[in-house]
Amino acid sequence: MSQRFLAGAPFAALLGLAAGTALVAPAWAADPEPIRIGVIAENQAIGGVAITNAAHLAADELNAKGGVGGRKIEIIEYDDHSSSADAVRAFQRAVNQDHVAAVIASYISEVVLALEPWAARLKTPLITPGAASNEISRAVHDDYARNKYTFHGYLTSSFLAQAVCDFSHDILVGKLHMTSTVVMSEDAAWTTPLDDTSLQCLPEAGLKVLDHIRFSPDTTDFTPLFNQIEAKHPDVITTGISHVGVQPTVQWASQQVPIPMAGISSQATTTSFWRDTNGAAQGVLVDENAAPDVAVTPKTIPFATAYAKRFGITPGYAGYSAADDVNIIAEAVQRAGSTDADKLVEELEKTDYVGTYGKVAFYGRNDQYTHALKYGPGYITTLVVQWQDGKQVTLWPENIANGKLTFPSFIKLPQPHAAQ
Amino acid sequence: MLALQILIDGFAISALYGLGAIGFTLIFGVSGVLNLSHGGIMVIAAIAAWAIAGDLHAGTYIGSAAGVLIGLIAALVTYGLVVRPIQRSRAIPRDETEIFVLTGTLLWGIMIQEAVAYFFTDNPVTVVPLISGVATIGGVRVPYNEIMIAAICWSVIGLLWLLVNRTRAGRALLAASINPRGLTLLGFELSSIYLLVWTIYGVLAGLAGVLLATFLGAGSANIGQLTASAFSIVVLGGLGSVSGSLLAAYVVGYLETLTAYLVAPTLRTIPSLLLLVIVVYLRPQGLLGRR
Amino acid sequence: MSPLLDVQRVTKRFGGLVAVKELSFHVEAGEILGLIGPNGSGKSTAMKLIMGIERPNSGRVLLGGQDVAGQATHRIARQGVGIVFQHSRPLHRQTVLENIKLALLPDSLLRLAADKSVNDRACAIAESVGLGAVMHRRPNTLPFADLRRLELAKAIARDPKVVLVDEPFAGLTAAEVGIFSGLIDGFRREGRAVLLVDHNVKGVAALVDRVLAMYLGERIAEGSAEEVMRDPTVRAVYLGGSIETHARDAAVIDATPVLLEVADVSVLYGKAQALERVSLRVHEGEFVSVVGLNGAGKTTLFNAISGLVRYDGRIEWAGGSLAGRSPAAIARGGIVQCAETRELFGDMSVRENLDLGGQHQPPAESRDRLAWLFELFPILKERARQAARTLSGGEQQMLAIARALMMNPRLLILDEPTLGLAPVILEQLSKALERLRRTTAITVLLGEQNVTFALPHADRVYVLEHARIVWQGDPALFAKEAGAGYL
Amino acid sequence: MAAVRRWRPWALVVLLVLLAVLPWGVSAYIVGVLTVAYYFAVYAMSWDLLFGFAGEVNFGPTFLIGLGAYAASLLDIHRWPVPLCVLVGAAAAVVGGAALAVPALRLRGPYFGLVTLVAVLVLQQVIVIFAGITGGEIGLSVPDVLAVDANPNYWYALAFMVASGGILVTLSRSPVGLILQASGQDATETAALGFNVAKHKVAAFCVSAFFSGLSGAMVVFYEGTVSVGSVIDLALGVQVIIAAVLGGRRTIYGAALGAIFLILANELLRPLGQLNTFVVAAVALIVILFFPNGFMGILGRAGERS
Repeated sequence: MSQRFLAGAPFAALLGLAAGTALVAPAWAADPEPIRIGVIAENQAIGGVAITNAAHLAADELNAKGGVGGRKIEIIEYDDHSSSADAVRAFQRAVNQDHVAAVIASYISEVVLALEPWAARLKTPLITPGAASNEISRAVHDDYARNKYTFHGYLTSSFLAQAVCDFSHDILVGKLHMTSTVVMSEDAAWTTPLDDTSLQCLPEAGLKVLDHIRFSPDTTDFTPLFNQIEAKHPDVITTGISHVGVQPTVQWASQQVPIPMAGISSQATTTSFWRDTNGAAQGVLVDENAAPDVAVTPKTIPFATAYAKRFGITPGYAGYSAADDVNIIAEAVQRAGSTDADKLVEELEKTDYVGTYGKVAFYGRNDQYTHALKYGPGYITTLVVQWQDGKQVTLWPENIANGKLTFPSFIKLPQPHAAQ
Repeated sequence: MLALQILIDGFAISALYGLGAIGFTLIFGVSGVLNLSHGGIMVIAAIAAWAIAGDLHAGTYIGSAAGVLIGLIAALVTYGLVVRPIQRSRAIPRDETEIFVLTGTLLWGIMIQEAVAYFFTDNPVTVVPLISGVATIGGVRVPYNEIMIAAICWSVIGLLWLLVNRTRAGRALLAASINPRGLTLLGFELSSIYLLVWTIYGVLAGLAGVLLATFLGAGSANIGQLTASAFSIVVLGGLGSVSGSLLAAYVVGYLETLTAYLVAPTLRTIPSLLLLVIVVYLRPQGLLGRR
Repeated sequence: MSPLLDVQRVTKRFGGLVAVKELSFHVEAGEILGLIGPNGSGKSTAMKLIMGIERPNSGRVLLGGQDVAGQATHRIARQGVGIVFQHSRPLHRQTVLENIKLALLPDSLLRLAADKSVNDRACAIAESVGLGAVMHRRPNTLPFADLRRLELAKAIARDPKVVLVDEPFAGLTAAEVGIFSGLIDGFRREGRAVLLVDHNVKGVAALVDRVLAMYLGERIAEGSAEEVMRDPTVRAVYLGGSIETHARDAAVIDATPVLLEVADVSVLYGKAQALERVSLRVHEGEFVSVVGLNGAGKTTLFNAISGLVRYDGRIEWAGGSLAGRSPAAIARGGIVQCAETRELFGDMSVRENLDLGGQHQPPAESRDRLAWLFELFPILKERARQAARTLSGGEQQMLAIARALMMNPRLLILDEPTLGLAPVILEQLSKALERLRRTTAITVLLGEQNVTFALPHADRVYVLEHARIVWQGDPALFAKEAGAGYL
Repeated sequence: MAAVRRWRPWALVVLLVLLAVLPWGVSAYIVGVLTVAYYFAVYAMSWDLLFGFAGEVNFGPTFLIGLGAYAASLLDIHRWPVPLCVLVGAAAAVVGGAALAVPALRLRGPYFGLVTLVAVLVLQQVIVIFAGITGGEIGLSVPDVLAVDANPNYWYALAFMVASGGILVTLSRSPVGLILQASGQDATETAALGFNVAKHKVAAFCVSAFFSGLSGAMVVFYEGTVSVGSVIDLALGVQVIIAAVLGGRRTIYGAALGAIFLILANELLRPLGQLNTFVVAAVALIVILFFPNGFMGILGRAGERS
């Protein structure tokens, strides 16, 4: 139990871990101690379970290849019920009890922001595969010495908005000759920078923003919203939704709102979305970091197929990034030759890894979004899929498109034949 | 045009709120129980309908019917497993039964929420509307489903009225809400009256849940919200007063719709909350409640 | 010198009902005034008005010349009014001593520790009321009498100028009554003004200097105990005038089978002995009256029969035991109680109330009964559509009886049907009962404090006093044998 | 209970000493969990003072907690010294509590409960609407913390819980507590003894508010962040109530016991993953069904038997 006594002392994590390794090393001489990675997410949530599943899948694949430098990867999962308080306790357990090398946590900005100071306090690398708020990387940028342990393993809201704008420019304006839109976002922290950027870049992309509607995330009746939007007669609705998804989509379809929806809709990124909406998703355009059947990188399809084979549904948007995070942590440990937090951080900053949906690399301490994923050609880009008869058909970027635009009959496009 | 739109949109949602709240208020009126697992029961019905209609490919009609049935079962289980034991318990002082029923049903609600989330995730689900397509009323597009929901709600409320005012069982129910002791002296077993009222409640809550799922969608994440809104509506209308709850449901429904249209969707729930506070301060017995 | 407590023309209305009407009286220092009257006479309301628990609609309550009418209870209390409640609700997790200390505390948020003197005074008071031996026990381990002592002790602790005592002797044994009289007499000796509220003169006669009798919210008599007992109005209220009885031949009745047999039934309310080894018997078709003052135990007895309270002893109905049957089942079995509280469905119409009564009968039969009852109580027919709540007291009582009759009872239990009714109404009610007795073979068990009403129809009478049956026999003999001790 | 009283004094001392040296015996994780549990215990004890003694069911403990937490955080962001932030936080809770209680205490039964419930919902909405200041639903990060290391934080929390508990228990046993209990049980009789019932109830509410707010503020400086989910959400309020009832109403100690149990149970059952909440809720339900007097009731019986 000496290990425990030490664990109580200052710098609990490091000393405890060191002592632990030192003490138990002989016993495990035959089989070197595994690299433990904590995964904190709510498994009752589609977005959350994708993280846990993907992490397990990635770890097993690595272990199948003999692990990292002979050391196996061990995933320890914690359910946080999407509560920041619960997540903090889970993080403490991960670090002080289970002595993990790093933690992959949550897709909810509130939770990640609550964990950020604890990553600093317990000096343990933290990567979020799904949260979008710019605050995460801003904190790192503003107080690097303290917060350098946090990495933003998913695109910041601003980049997501940029992606939507690029797509709008190429397809909505370029192909469908649309000229106007209404921005509809849930009133949440992650959508503030999202909307700031899109309000600025949509006009540049050629879509006049007729109105900007933010609604409470616990809204259940969307009729008034759609009616308000329709009254403005836009050619398209640019969505920014994550807490909600099923409900607006279903009501959009059942009320036969004649305007297409395109943009961010996190819940719409998994196959279960089709079931939950009973197919109301037909024709909805969603910006995703990857699609199961599109070879963004050589790893995409193998991963997606393996995932679908094992868990029955396609990986949610955070699934791809979670899988990559496991790999980059593993590589960082290997390069660092230890699980020392500061060394790990250095190595993680050097990350240059071709993942399941693009090349993973983080911005440096002097960039605006420190420790955020690099976005753009050659790094991470996103693609846009459309729900068609239960499948996600990729339409953009065109070089990887594998289908054609079609909309349900109630949709009225600017020029009826533009789609052809 | 906008006025008509608000009128139409507010109607169905209010009717749904009403249906959800009536059962809640009925139980309180007859047996003095505030069932804080209300939202849970609604969602169980909704999820069941979705799962049976979808996963078991039973089709919307059978699915919805089964959903209502399962909602009823859930209600009866709640009564038999949580409420009745507390009411019967010798160890619990009479004047504290209330807080125990509240805590008990709260815990039960949490259990339901966790269980539903465990088996079906906390994502909201939707049941295919019994009728799809939209009608156009005075230039306002209205889904047939919305019209049907309003129709169903009101016919059920009508049936309930008939039951209470025209049938012997109903009269006994009403009498129990006024003077249970008197009813005992006339040879009515209160236990069977309570069973009856919980059965009615179960059907109402189940139906409300299923309709909710066809209209807005429902999931374990909504459970707290559903309970809270039913509770507020019932208190606003006057605990135990069915007509009061209906009135309150429409007040709240339209207030929310109006706010969403004319003020801002983000503020949707604020005015009804404030109204509630004001009413409870100035007229604690609620709009139509008696003291 | 001006009286300590001077109540001037106070009136209290509850909706339509006038509970206290232009009531005036005064109590001097070192005087005990008995405020008596049957239930519903407004005496308890009068007490609440003085204590500020209810606000009078008009009139003044002078306390040493200061009008305190309508002030908050705690203010009035602090100006020197103390009250001994009939039903005590002591703090159960504190000891007797702590309960007394409570009453000695100042109304201050800053006192986080009571000073020594408090403890000593509390002990002294405990001794003085005879709780010395049990002062460190918890209330729920005490016998009923000691709980009443505790209430008394709390009142003493406040050192009030005016003491209100609600039914001082209810539920006490004869011996205990003596002790309590002594304690209350102590108040007088200490120069306090005491107001005793009770049902009858007899109970308080020994103790009081003056008595004020109330009926239907108004003063009907005032004077010494003897004067009041002799007062014709009071006699009319309690005994009525000359009573002519029409008992049927005992032999004939005894020939008929026994319908209800109550044997050695005892009931405890917490610590209070509400019924003590009561036995009585009702034959088929017999009309039995149980007379006794409020609080004597009539209602408890009937509730025991109806299965509404737990009891020791045996109750047999038509040969079989009633034990373990639910109240509703007993009612359906033919024992129908028409409760003292009437238990009407206020918001439902007269007709609906009656229909509910008939619901266990075949429709045809209940239709006939309804017709029959409408002719027995014509007023109900007129009021058929009206909400029961809106009926007058008398009409409500008729409705209650009619509703009970709708159930086609084999035994009809009538508990205090005259409660709070004006003499005129009593007449109508009495006639109705008489017709019922003549025209039907119904068996009736009537509980009454109003002897005039109880005796005329009775075949046999039981007198219930302090939870015990003290007399039984032919109504004709009642006046002679039991009547004297009754007032 | 008598039995419990007998062994309580020295048992308490031993227990406290054990708790104080605990950090050297267990991993920093357990220490961290207990730290939170202690703050949570203060929530529950303050609630019990209000329910158990004043007889009022407050559905909005998180209204008070949230006021304290957010007031403190906002001040800290403007670089006020931490102790001041904490105190002002508590003060804010008291003010808010009084503003809520004075009119609300006129109401009986479910109505009082409802007002407190609605207060929480309104506060929640206000915070989301004024996201510019409050950070909205993702909350705020505060620049300062009580301590970085686990053990000092643990001792802060322990000391805080013991102090608050001590004060609350003393209060409940003091004359004022006696009057409160009487008011809760029978307001009329209490008033007839010359006590201003309303005054005492409002006071009780303010005390309850003070400690709830204080604890809320302390938690902020332990966690380093504050958000609707962590200090205002109804779910937290429900947990507080459950903790108090589970531990045993009207005992203060019991509330703390129940609170620590809830937190610990949730952690110990972590291996169950998302099911732990379900199990804990079920256990709590069973306890209140079969042992209405909660843990203290059970302890009491055990004490009497031995």
